[in-house]
Amino acid sequence: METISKDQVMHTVAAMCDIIIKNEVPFCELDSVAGDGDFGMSLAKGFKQIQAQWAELETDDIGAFLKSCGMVITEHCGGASGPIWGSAFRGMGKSAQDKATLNLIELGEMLQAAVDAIQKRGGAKLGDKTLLDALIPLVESIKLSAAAQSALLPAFQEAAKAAVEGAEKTKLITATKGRASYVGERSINFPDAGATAIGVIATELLMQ
Amino acid sequence: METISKDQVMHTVAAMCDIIIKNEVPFCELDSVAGDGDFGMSLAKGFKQIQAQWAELETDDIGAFLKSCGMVITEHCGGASGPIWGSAFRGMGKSAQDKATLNLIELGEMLQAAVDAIQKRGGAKLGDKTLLDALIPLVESIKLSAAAQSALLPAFQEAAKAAVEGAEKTKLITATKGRASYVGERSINFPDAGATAIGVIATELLMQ
Amino acid sequence: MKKLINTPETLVVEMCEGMVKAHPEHLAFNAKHKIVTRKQPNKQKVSLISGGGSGHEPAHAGFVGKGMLDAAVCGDVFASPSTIQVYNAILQTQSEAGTLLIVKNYSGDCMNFDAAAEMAEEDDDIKVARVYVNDDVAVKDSLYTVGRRGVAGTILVHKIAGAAAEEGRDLAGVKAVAEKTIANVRSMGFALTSCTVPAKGSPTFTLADDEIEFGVGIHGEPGIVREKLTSATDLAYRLVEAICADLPFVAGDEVALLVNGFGGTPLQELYLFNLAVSHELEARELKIHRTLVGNYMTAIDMAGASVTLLRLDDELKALLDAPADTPALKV
Amino acid sequence: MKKLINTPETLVVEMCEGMVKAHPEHLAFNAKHKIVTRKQPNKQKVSLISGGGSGHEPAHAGFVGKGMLDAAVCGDVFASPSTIQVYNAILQTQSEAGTLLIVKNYSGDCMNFDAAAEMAEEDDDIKVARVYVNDDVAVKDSLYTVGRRGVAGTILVHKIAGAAAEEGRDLAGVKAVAEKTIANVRSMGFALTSCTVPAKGSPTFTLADDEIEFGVGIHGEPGIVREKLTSATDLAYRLVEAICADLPFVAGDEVALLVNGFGGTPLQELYLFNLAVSHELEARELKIHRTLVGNYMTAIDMAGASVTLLRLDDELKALLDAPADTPALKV
Ligand SMILES: Nc1ncnc2c1ncn2[C@@H]1O[C@H](COP(=O)(O)OP(=O)(O)O)[C@@H](O)[C@H]1O
Ligand SMILES: Nc1ncnc2c1ncn2[C@@H]1O[C@H](COP(=O)(O)OP(=O)(O)O)[C@@H](O)[C@H]1O
Ligand SMILES: [Mg+2]
Ligand SMILES: [Mg+2]
Ligand SMILES: [Mg+2]
Ligand SMILES: [Mg+2]
Repeated sequence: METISKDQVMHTVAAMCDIIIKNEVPFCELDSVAGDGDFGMSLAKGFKQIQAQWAELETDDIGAFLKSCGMVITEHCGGASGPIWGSAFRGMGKSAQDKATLNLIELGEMLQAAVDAIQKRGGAKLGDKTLLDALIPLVESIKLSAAAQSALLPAFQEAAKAAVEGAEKTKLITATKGRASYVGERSINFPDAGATAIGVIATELLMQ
Repeated sequence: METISKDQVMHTVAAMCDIIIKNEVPFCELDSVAGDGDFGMSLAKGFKQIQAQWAELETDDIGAFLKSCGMVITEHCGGASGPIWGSAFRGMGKSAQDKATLNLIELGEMLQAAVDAIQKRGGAKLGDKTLLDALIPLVESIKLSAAAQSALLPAFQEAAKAAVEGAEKTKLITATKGRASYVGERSINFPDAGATAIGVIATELLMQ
Repeated sequence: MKKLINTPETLVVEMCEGMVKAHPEHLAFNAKHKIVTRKQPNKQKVSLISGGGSGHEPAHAGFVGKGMLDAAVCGDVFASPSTIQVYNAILQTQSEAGTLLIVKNYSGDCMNFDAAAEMAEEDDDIKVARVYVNDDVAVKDSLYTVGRRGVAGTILVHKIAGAAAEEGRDLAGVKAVAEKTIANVRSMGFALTSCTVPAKGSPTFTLADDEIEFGVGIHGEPGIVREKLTSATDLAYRLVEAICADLPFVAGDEVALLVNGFGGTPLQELYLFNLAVSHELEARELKIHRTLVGNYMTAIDMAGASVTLLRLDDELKALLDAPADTPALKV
Repeated sequence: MKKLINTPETLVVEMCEGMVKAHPEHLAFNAKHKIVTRKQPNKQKVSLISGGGSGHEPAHAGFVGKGMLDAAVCGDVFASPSTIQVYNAILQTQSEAGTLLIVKNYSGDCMNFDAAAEMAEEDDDIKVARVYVNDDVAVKDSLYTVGRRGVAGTILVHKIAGAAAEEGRDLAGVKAVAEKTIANVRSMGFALTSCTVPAKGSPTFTLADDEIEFGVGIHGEPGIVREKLTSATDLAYRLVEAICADLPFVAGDEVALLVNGFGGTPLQELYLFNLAVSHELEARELKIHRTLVGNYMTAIDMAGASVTLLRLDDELKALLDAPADTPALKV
């Protein structure tokens, strides 16, 4: 079975930093419609810090690396993004503890741990118009590919597609719960910022 | 020698009330150029109150009447106008104490008492770009007419003319002392608000 | 944007340092984690921590001091501080009696304060309790919250919980009285102008020359209705009406009144508004035990005001009247 | 004009009544003559009276209380109170020890306070002394003054004279220390926006989006120069430079610092500005004994700030640090 190495994981996070920093302003704009317009800024703050502290991050294994990324995010991102992305990375870190490589099954488990951590922290579920609406389909797609013993590349392609579709669908949701619920009608026709960001990140990672 | 009765004095003050109230806005505008634009309002406040308290004013003699007008002004006018106009009226009240009539000599003395009271209160002199620049020429003209044993009407006409001319001349003064001195150059070409008001009041009184 | 600042990036740290410079004998500042604490901590009593996004000055750092908070954690303007910032505040003010976090009910704040509390409990065995202030009666759910927003009533929670902690109550006792305060406090406000977030540089929303936003939040979030500006008397009536109906406050109740400015409204107007509000309360036979008028929980430079009512019993009255010595509130 | 008021005509009385409603145990209001006094007068000590045009809130009524003023006489917005108003304040707070009037140096104020003092001396045999505060270094003569304007430094005169009166000094002694304060206090400010006088309803002057009025007065009077908005650090440098050159303040001097907001500037900016000013003073080796930051002497709703420095000796330090219990300043 194909596996992902620790270096590949690190390379992926480094690429995520670039993508998130590059998209700082567009991500803010996505959050302006029904949010307070700071999503891109909040998120970039953490990933800029990951770049800055890159040499000091733990690199013993995949778990230690992801956990230390999570700590940086938890320290430097405020707002809702800090705890959501921070606990996602720390959750993945726990799942990938002591691992030097990940196969597709393990990747699916690790991403599921991110979803669980986010849900534990924020209490949202599928359909609440949050980034989970892109992340959960992405994780489900990876798990299906793993069950089907797919190769990595097509699995990633399917997963990115699922994320983008999930994000797209958030347009149709009038937020009924949580942060966007007050603006109600005003949130319809606009996708959720966090969900869209997941789609964008997944897609752009494929191109690297 | 012709004299002015207590009733005529009271009639004159009543007319002053009308003139000042009618000119509230124009007098404010005069004060806007180099002042703070409240002169008409401040002055009208006192004379409106004289109208309102008309029945309660003392009327034993000319002095008592003018003094009680001065008290109303001193109570109800703030800013610079309160003490200036208030002490002018109280000064005239003292000068005309116990008098039932005034001849032109006594009128000159009484008006001089107003000038003295204003100078005692505010420390300004002729040429400082204040209402004294209209009031002093007016008083001097009355005194000259009295010395020449003039009849009342022509004396009043001369006096009003002197006041208007005095006010007009304040245009040429760059305030060198006092309130308008800071705006300096900006005050030139504009007459002093208080001086202009004296000219306007004297002129309009003649028409009544 | 016309502001007396250097750069938006350095604003929060410069502001906190300027505050500590003004109160050097009372306050200390941890610049790394943007935590303002008492200079002389009292490690015997329950530690009280609050905070949130900056832009609500004097909240929250202005209420650090004897009889109120032990620490205020300062986020960026209108953004919750990070979990680690809050966690460090818990560590820094750790007390044997435990720690109470007073959180305004916004999802970012709740998640970060909650996560920090769990960290401190799990990793450091610190007892950490939490209360969530949600006093705004204007809207049930808003842009940034699940449930009602926490606004100016938070100051009264600081005051009462602070007094309870100062008199030596245990963590459960301080938490209970904080929750009692939250259960009895209600607020509502309106804006005459928008605020301007420094990093954005332009107003958050736009009102016509004769328009107000009625029911506005302390981040310039929309309220109930945008309408024509009316008199102070009318606005007082409508805020008091909405607030009283909500709890409800009824004839005979004793209350604390907070007439709070949003930052851009001068004291002249706030005092005048206080008269109108007091008349409204008197007309409803509410007894005003104590009044606070001023800028307590602001929305940067927004013009406008809010009214907060707290229903009092003997316990709350005694705690409200207990001494406090902080930069922004001395009793 | 967008203000939280009822009508411009009723504004001053409503504001004063609202202030007394907020501080019912401390303040009383004579509505006929618009005089705010202490509720519990102290007839043994020298009585301290100040006041002037309204629009400078919390000045002056906010400084009535133990350790500061006995009465504040409230004129219309930006217009001196009348002679009779001041006279009645003297009568109402008459004390065996005599009365000191603290007057800001504007011609209207000087004439009315002077005339009232003479009346009380001549008609009622009350000893009345007067001091004239003229701390603004921006311009020598201005629209409303003969000589320099009295601005935020007045608050420090209230504080120090108030403490001296409270400790039982006689009239000459209180007057002497007030004059010493005046001799050692200097201020200067700038505006980011104009104020709007309620009766007029439109801004007094107009600034472009990137312009400030440097050296502005507390009625929105023009200052030294109209120029581009610059950084807080730069503005601090220039104000401190002008103030220090004037007295002069020199290395080693101990000072009190007042960073005063003009009403429309939020505390966020004032605290940040305080940091910049403090750094300037430290660079000049001035020692800051005490700092006040906030809205003390405002120009209605003007955005902007002023810096006041008072050079201290041991006597002034002790009086500045003495207790005060007023709505707007508690020490
Ligand atoms: N409870 C939650 N669970 C999961 N995701 C959430 C939750 N709340 C918000 N989000 C995500 O966070 C994004 C907003 O992040 P951000 O702008 O940083 O937060 P804030 O609301 O504090 O400004 C939303 O678009 C949404 O995808
Ligand atoms: N010291 C003074 N002596 C005589 N008249 C004065 C003096 N100061 C001011 N005035 C007069 O008062 C007028 C302004 O009055 P007003 O607007 O009520 O005063 P304020 O300056 O308090 O706003 C001036 O136009 C001038 O004629
Ligand atoms: Mg956001
Ligand atoms: Mg005037
Ligand atoms: Mg946010
Ligand atoms: Mg005036």
